[in-house]
Amino acid sequence: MSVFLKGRIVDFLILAVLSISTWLATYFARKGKAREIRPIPALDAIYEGVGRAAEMGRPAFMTPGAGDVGSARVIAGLAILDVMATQCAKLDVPLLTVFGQGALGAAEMIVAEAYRREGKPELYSPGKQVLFLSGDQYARTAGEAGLFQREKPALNVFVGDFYSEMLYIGEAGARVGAMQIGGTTQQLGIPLMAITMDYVMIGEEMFAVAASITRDPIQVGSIMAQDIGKIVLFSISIIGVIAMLVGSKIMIDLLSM
Amino acid sequence: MKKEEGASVSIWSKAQSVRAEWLWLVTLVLIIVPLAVPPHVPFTVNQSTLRIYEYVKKLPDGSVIVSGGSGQWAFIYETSAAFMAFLTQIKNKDVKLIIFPLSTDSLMFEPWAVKVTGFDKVKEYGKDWVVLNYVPGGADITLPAFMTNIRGLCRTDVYGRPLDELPIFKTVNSYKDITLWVDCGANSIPSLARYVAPYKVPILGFVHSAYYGMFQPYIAAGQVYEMTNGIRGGGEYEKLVGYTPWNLGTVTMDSYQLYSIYILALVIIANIGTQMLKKEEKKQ
Amino acid sequence: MVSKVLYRTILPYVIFMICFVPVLSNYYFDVPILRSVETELRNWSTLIGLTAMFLGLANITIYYYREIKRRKHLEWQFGVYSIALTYAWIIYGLSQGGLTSPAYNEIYVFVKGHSEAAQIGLLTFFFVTAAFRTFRAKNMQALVLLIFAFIPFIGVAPWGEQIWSGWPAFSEWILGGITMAGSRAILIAASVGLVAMVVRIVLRYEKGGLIRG
Amino acid sequence: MINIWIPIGIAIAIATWSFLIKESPLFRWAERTFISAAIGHTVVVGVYTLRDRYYPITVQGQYLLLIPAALGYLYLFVLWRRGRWVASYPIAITMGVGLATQVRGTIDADFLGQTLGLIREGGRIVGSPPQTAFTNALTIIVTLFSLSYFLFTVRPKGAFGSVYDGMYKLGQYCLLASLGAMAGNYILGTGLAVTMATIIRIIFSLQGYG
Repeated sequence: MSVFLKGRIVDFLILAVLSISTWLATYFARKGKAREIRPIPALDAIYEGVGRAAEMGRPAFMTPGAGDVGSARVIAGLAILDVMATQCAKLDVPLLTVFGQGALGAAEMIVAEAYRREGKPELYSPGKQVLFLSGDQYARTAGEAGLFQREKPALNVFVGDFYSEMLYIGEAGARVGAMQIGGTTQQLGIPLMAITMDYVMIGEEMFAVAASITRDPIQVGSIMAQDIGKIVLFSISIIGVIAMLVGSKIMIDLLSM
Repeated sequence: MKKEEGASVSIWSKAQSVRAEWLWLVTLVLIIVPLAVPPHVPFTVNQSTLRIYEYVKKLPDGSVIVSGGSGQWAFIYETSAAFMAFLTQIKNKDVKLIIFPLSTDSLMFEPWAVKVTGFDKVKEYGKDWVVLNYVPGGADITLPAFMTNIRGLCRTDVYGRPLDELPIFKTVNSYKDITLWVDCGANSIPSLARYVAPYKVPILGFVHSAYYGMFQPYIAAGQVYEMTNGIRGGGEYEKLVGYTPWNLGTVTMDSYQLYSIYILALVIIANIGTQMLKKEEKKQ
Repeated sequence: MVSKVLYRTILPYVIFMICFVPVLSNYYFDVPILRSVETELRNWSTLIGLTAMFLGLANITIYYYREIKRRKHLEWQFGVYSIALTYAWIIYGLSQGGLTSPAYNEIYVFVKGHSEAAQIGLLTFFFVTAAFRTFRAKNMQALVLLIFAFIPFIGVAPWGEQIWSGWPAFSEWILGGITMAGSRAILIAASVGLVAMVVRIVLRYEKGGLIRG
Repeated sequence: MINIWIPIGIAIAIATWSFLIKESPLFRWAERTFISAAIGHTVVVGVYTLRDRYYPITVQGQYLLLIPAALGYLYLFVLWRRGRWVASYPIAITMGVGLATQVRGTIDADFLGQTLGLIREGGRIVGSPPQTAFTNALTIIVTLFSLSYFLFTVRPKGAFGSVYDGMYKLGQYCLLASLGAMAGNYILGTGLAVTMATIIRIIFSLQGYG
């Protein structure tokens, strides 16, 4: 076992279990044996919100925080941006998004692709839909607050990395009467979303929404893998706690391998 | 009788739709009044703040303290109350202070705090205290290098003077010469636990209320000696030290007293109003 | 066209995997060459991330330029002001020698530091309205949120300990027990979701930041 | 000596807080000043860091670094309609390195680390004072219930379905309690402290202290 670094075997096993279960879940989904997922209100709210913006003739807004494209949270935001941009192009809703410097290129590409796919490439231009309001946490927030007041969006979607600034943006958005949807895995951001937003995706729900937002059955099916992971974890921890109650440290020793 | 009831319901429903601007105006008043007339509300000192105070009090003469932390300028304001109280406490002790910033904002903040507390008036720059330059590359790279060879890592201080010319570095060069590490800021505690704690250098943290809960495991594991809890901890520390030029913690606790009662009152009004409106709807 | 698909979708995916696999496996396996590959790749990605700021600068300049071109009153003036200030700041900062110069420090603290502090200060006000609007016991969920929000809130306030001396300890207990447990659950669940998402990218069900379709 | 930046700093603070009354040109001035300063600062710091990073190319002859340097500038192709796809290459590198780091870190720290923490708490139940035992048992139960909120697909049919529903509801309440306490503790301290600090700072600036 000298190939493995010390203390990393279990790490690797968990990675393997999670990967294989994801692959299995998509395999079953392709065969048409996907399980139904429980409804997540925020998911339908995104589609509904774009429709509402179209009725009111006001723009839709989206941001994943300031992270770069190497962060999975921002990628979840990009998956949602893809769908939102397509919907906005379809319904002729002006789209406004704010990205950090590391995700700016990807966002521009996704929005441009969405407009091209809907046959309206002339509506897109760089720096029109996708804005960069500096990488600084509060400078970006202030810029967004000002943007809300001037453009009065009807839908605000925040999916990605958010911290204390969430209270600020959330309140600024509520002030212009926008429908607000938030999602993050940052523990500090979630409660602030809960008190300012209409729909909140708590923690992992964000990844589940990112997977099922396209309503592609294979991706929806892959959510089952996440449940398998948690069931594995449930069993590990219950066995571990029971072992500890009896006075055996076997699980701790096993997991630290 | 009926009329009166109707009137009271309309007051409640009016209270529901009060303009936000009025609520904010009252907030501003509640913040400014204690500044003008400080009531100095009494509050007890937490055990953890007391432990920090006692520890610093018992520091031997000639101790070398490194102040290394990271954070954003504006957020450090919350922890600055405790940090300034700390500077005030060590001002009259025979100790040396080395400021080693782990972020660009701390590079500007910590010398500023030294200036505000008057620490620089009592102590001589170069001999008793010094500000090192910010070294880019992240704490994972700079901290291990700092612990083994300060002069090799930093070369010059923030004003461009070579470290060999500064008298303080005649005796100080590695972890062996450091008595205490303090961290004013927020997010550097995990890196400190990883790279400073193994050398048995005790760490004191002045952290935000948010991180106070999050970093508790490091105290339990003995990697960090103790932390203060945000602005409340700062207020407690100020109380122990007696006085700092800003008194930020004490003043904020005064405001907090009024502010928290105000929010509680607002929430009660909002809840009664909701129930009243519900009743009204039921009647109709 | 085969070559179009090759350059636009297949090659980026291959590059992604070339970067992904060594960095991931270096963590688990003890192979010396992986270590140097990872160091090199990390260097590369840092350099690329730094260079991305020029795209940001270009983006904001285009945005301001459009604002000026629209010639709407009180918009184009701010466009001119923003462009001028941004570039003036850069030129001044570079000519002064950046972070270590006292002159640059001064404008940094007074302009950016003060702005940031003032913006964060707005949170105090926003909490008042958010509390007024949200903390209403409309249903069980809201009531639970309300009750637990007020325990540490009163625990920090000086009057809290005057009505019951055990309040600060009680709020610490809630923070150390229930809050810790809840945030731990969020952390664990999010880690599972994150890994599943990355595996989907590796299996090409999701494109991440790459071109779709 | 009067420092010219002091009145500007005060003006910025007042203009920022004017947002509470209305979005006005005054606030927009503060906002734009802040954004421009932040972008300017990013570029200034970035240029100096780039200089340090390019140092090995010119001095030590590490010409391999020329590749990422060039790749970074490919980002600018986003602005050109026909060459937009070129930007996929730098994005692919950032994504590869970033996601790999995140995956390995999150499995170790969040998945394994927190599970180990949970199991260790199980060890503190037997043989410790009743208060500690109760706290630890409660923590474990709350964690497991909260986790059940995140199960998306496994609702069983029949009698177990209602058991699952009950767990789900309880999990939701546990999460809400946790989040509520976090909100109550966190934002007040920070926000109020910074507000006070800003006001005190203005007063001190007026009195001539920095």
